[in-house]
Amino acid sequence: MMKFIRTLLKPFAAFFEAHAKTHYRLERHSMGLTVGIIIAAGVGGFIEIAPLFTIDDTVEAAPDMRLYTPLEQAGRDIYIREGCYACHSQMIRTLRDEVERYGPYSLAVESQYDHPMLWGSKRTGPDLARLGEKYSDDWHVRHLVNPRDLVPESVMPQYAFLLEAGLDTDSLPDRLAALRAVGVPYTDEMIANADSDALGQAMPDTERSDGVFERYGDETAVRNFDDRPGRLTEMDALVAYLQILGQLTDLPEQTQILPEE
Amino acid sequence: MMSNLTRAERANAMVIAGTGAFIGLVMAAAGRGDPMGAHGWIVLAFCGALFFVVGSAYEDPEPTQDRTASYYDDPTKVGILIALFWAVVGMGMGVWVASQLAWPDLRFDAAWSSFGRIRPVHTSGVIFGFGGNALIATSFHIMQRTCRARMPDQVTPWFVLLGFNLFCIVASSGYLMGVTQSKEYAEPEWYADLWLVVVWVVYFVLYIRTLARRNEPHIYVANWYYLAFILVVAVLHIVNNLAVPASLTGAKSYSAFAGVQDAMTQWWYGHNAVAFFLTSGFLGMLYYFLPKRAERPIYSYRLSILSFWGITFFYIWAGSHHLHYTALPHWVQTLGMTFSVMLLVPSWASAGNALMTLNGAWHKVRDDATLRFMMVAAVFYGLSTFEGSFMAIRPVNGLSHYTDWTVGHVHAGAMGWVALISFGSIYALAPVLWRRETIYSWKAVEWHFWLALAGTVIYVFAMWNSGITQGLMWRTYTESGTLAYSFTDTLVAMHPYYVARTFGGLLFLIGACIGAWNVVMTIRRMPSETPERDYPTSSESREPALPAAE
Amino acid sequence: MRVISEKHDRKVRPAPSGPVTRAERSASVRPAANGHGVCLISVPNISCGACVARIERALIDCPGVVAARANLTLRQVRVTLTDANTDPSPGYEALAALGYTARPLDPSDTEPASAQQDGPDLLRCIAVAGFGAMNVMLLSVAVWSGAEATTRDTFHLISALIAVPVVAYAGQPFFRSALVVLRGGRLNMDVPIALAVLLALALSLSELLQGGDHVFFDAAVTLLFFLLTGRYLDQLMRDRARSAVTGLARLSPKGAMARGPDGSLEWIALHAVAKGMILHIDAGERVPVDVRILHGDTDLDRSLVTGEAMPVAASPGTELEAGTLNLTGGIEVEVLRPVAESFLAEMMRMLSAAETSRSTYVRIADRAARLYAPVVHLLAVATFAGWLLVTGDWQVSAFVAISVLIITCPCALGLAVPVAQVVAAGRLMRSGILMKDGSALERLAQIDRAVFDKTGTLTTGTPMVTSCFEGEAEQREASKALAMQSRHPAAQAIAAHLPEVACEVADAVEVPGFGVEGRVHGRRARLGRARWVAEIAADPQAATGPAFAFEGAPALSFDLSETLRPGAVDTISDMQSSGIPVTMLSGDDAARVAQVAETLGIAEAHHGMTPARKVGVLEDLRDRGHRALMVGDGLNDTAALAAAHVSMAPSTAADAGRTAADFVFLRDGLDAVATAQDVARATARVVRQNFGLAIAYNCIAIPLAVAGLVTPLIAALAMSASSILVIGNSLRLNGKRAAAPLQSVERGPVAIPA
Amino acid sequence: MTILTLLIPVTLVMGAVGLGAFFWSLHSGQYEDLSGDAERILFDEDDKPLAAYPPGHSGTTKEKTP
Repeated sequence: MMKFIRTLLKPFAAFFEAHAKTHYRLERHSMGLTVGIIIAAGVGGFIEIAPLFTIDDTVEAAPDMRLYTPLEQAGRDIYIREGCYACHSQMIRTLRDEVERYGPYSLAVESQYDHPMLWGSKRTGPDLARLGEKYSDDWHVRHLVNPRDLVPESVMPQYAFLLEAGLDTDSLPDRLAALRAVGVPYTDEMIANADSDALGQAMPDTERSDGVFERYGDETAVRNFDDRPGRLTEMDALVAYLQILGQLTDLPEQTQILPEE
Repeated sequence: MMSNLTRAERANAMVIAGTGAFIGLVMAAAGRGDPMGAHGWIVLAFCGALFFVVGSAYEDPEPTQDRTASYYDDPTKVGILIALFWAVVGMGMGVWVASQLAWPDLRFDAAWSSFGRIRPVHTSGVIFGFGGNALIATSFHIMQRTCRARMPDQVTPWFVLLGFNLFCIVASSGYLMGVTQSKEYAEPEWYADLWLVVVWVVYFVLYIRTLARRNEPHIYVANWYYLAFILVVAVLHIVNNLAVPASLTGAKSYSAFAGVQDAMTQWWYGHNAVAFFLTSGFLGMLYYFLPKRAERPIYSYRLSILSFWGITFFYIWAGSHHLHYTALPHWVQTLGMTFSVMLLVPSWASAGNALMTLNGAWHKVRDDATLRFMMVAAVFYGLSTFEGSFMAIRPVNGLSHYTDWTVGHVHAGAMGWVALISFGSIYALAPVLWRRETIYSWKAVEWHFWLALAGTVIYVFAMWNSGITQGLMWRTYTESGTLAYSFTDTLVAMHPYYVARTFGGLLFLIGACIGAWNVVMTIRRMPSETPERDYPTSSESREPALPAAE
Repeated sequence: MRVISEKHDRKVRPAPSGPVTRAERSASVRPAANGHGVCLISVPNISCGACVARIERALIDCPGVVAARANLTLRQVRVTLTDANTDPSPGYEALAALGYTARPLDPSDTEPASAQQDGPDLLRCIAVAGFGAMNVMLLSVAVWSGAEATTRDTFHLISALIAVPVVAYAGQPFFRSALVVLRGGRLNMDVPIALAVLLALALSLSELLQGGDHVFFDAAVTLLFFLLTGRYLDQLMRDRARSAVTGLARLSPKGAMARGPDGSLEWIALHAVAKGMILHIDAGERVPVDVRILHGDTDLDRSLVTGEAMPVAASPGTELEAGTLNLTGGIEVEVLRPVAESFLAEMMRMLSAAETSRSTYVRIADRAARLYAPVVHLLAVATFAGWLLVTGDWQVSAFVAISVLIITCPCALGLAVPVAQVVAAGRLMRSGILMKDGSALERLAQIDRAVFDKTGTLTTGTPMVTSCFEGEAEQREASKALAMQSRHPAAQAIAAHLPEVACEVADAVEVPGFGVEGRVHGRRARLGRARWVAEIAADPQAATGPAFAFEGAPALSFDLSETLRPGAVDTISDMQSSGIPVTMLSGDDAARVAQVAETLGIAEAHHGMTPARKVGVLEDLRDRGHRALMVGDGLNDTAALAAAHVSMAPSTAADAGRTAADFVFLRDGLDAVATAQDVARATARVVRQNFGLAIAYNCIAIPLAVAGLVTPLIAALAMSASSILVIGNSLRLNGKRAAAPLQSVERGPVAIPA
Repeated sequence: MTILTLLIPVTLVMGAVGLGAFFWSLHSGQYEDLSGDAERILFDEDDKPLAAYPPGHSGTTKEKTP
């Protein structure tokens, strides 16, 4: 019997001996250790409640998903450059009030070509995920030139300088090529004609604009966005981008499930 | 300062600076007409200036004293001053951006001064400029002291410190020119990111080399925190900044990830940056300077180690709580929430450990504003980690997200925890470092403390109010079931809070300016002595430490 | 009789082992890497960081010392010397000069077990299990929250890749233990644990291969983590329970100075000491074997034999037991018996026998497990068989059976005892009581008898001056000066008592067995035994206590006494009134024992007890079915402490005594005994509640599990919940206010004439 | 969520590095004298590195206890 108990205790005995030095004054810290380990482990056990939260989130493929045109992409780059993401989100959450305020909640597929995503983290201004075609081009231009002309309470900075700045189209082929490198399916033709297409989108009824329709689809908005014919400004690009927000696919309208309360 | 470098080291420094200047020149040439060109000139100027500073002192006599008999503190000193400079700049920018939200016309109607461009100057200025430099400077100090060994050489620490500041300068000047990736807290473009990787690897190697030279078998826990900070930030930085430049002659690049993948990566980075940049490193600071200042060993050393491993293991997946109710798959959100809640355990262990260390030294906290900085920092650490775990819970996040509550939470952490522990450490460090009897003006430290505390409290309360108000207004319905408030209504309601926030920030900024002034005056005006110790009482007269179980 | 009430510092009592010879010091140096020598020094009174700094700084300045590092936790100093032949003595002297007691530490005493260690240590297992649990849990949370299809399968695969090696490594403590008992044809708590973990893993793997929906890698790994944590806590409680035998062995000198036939002295190792050899024993050394004095007079500290610290005079012809401390004069002795038959060896044998008999105590948890394990297995097997019979689907049956195993996994049982004991240990710690072994708490709660040693336990042990002559300042100064020349406890008590500044003493001579003589201010003076002092005094009247006299002047006497430990009266009366009869054992003479017994109201008091007789009394109590608490401090109590059902010692006790005792109280008052008993009872209550909770939980959960209503996932959850409940209940122990230290004991220490 | 194929391995590797570091620290005796280690940083009599001792014995003996 004694021998049995000794055998049983042997591994333990070995353990104490090895650690006797380490833990000589262990009582001093034992409470901290105990509470630490136990709470950590306990919480780890409790997270097994997690399966209660289950929801289907099938990300559907959007066959009608189109790409940003070079002008829209240039506008997106300006949006990024000006740090608009600091105050505007582009992600409508699955909450009732958001859907009612901004429109159908955002689907993952909508930002699948967004390098990087511009979901944002703060709404000093409203969400922009469904801004496209909500206001006229003219409204956008005037609003960007001085937001307080249209919304007196606004705290948005003025972007009048965009109207004066000519858009750099030379770098657009490079940009599209880089985007293709990270997974956006631009064709060689799109890349080769990127600068021409950018010009064409702001010049309706020209040969160039035909190329835009040809490459990016008939639904592409080809307009003189800033109402200054003959000059392609950064304002053109930014407004073109703002007007495409939420317009890349019709899927959200078709697939809305009831949002969470 | 140059006189401490050997001639060989001066030569090395000149080679490095020369190479940097050459790279700057190449960038300037290649990036003509692009912001990258402007950055090239900045790099050229920075490295050129260094080249000439070192070069002009090249022929000076070599150092004669035995260098192994002292710690190498020159980079620490410069780092502390740079950190204070960035504190004033970054917080100044903060006050400016805050006031732009209250008074939107408070800018010069120029492109560079819009909110979107100067906000990252503020965030990067305080996080990387102030926080980063404070971390680098204190880590140099702490690793040498706790290892009882001098750093292995004298050029590497300068490379790390100045290289990091070059990154900060390139980053913040870039924002003003519109060079940004639009990834929050990872805005700098590809070449700045690459440069930071180089600097960070050198930093890590420097740390490991110093540890390898240690004359003290034990590695003090602060070093573990600093090491985790360096190592994990490197991994996060590399993964999150994977991008393809549009061209090698331009600043623009596109993130390797898109949409939901990018969001996941971004907040995996973003939250771990909070964990390992804004927490781990500063905990290292806390675990060294707080016991040192209180002249009491840390309450439970075992707990400090335990919470270190806890933070390392728990933090990694918490990031997706930034994306509740979004298009991120639901289970990933839940994952983030779960781990964020669990994080409370190691976080509170650290905060509690710090406060318990002060048990029995409360009279010192009362009398010594420096120690009070650290004490309040620990309190805010506890508060903001609790708040963070709370806000990571889905329904709470549904209300708080996108509102100023998040901003308030971040500032409770950034001002209350990060800035206060840094200022406390700097006040504790300055007299030791410059061998001054004491800090120039204790009264000024008191003023700084109360201004900082008042500023933080005003700021955080204003943001809590505005955040919760706005969140509730957004989801208020009329009786007929329509939304009660337009977005503009909610914006108007924010105005008083934005004014209050600006005021709180201003108080904090004034405090920081006083602090910077005080440190400069300590260096310039205080009698230079070699005090036996900076600390008010001797360790012999310490009261016996309470058993940890108490 | 004057009552002395000032609190005296008990720590000034000299270490019972006395100083260490130079030879022994040298023998403790071991060769280390790089040709250096290393010696480990035990410095029990390192108390804070300042000591560490002071010691290291002092040592590094010593000749021959290359490096020094003090360990505050172990209270040891590790000194690196230039080579293995360097004399470490300067280091010891430096330590002594700083006021630290230093004794060489035989490395084999302190670091024995790593070689015989089985498998990886628990802390590593916890780290691995924790790492695995974190990551597997992460993936599981993902799967539970809705990750599907390929993602889920991938996650399952990653989980498996993590879980299998983790279980293989971290499960070893359980597997080994289970294997050992299974080989012996028995069951213990580890068997169901090992089985549950392995089965859960196996079934998960088979599910994984078939692309199934449910895997339980998380449950297996988390379970392991929990159980390892419980086990680790348990071990923390026990790791201080080092063997008292090694402590006692450390007391015996490692060698002796032998007088060769040519009259030269040579240091020889202990095992080479043979019967008939002539040894020289210096003042301050411990007698290594049983001997008889041939030449020389001295005073002896026979506390190892009698427990009395008051020295005894000895002269040629006196027989000395091994372990006796030679206090004042060098002596030549003849070896009577070889080492193996010496008194000390006999005591060690006795002690080891006593320890073994105590280790037969079966802890509550193990008793519970003995019953629990077979029941659980039977249940699981029956469930499996039943389900197989009904459904015919072995997979479903295995599923349910595993649920039963997991849900009944004695997590709560495994945590019930250790957590309560850890919490109790923390509380005791705060009351200044150190507990060495969790089972001691269980045993303390069961006592129905208490046995107290007298000297050093009920009384404070060291003599104190209770009254002093009313002489002139000059006489008092001279007394103090002479007293400081001697290490005799009475002299030290006198030196401590007199506040005067000592003056110069010339030609001081200590006459063993009598006292100190010297010239003070040119006058011959003596301090010592009254009769001896009277030889030079003017009035040769015999005083009783120690006396002082200048030559030709009247003799002046001191009264020495021992005093009761604070709280002794209340503790004894409380114990007796709560139905625990108290016995007193003492090696002292009948008169003094009777007096103390009377003061304290103890009915049963034995005097003149040797260590063996003390053990005998305790064994007798045990044989009569009593469970006795032994409280003692002396070396002579060591075996009795080990033989008792449970034992306590004050921190002032001899090393071996402290090691043999289950509890050591750091505070002065004896009320610590009552406090410890209160905590022990409260703990026993909480442990019972914990078992109740665990059993109640099982009563609810097992039927559900057997009915197949519980998936392994929910089983794991329920198991965690029950664990947390148990932990929460245990933490209540902490919340209760610690028993207030006895305030009413200020009757002051009662002085008893020595 | 293809991104997880990157993030999970990165995390696991980081965790494993942490585990390795923990093992190393355990093995190298980092936890042998926790109370002493907490105290040691408070020594600030001389703010300078320890003099270089013979390799392997720098200052306070580096080799681990046998």
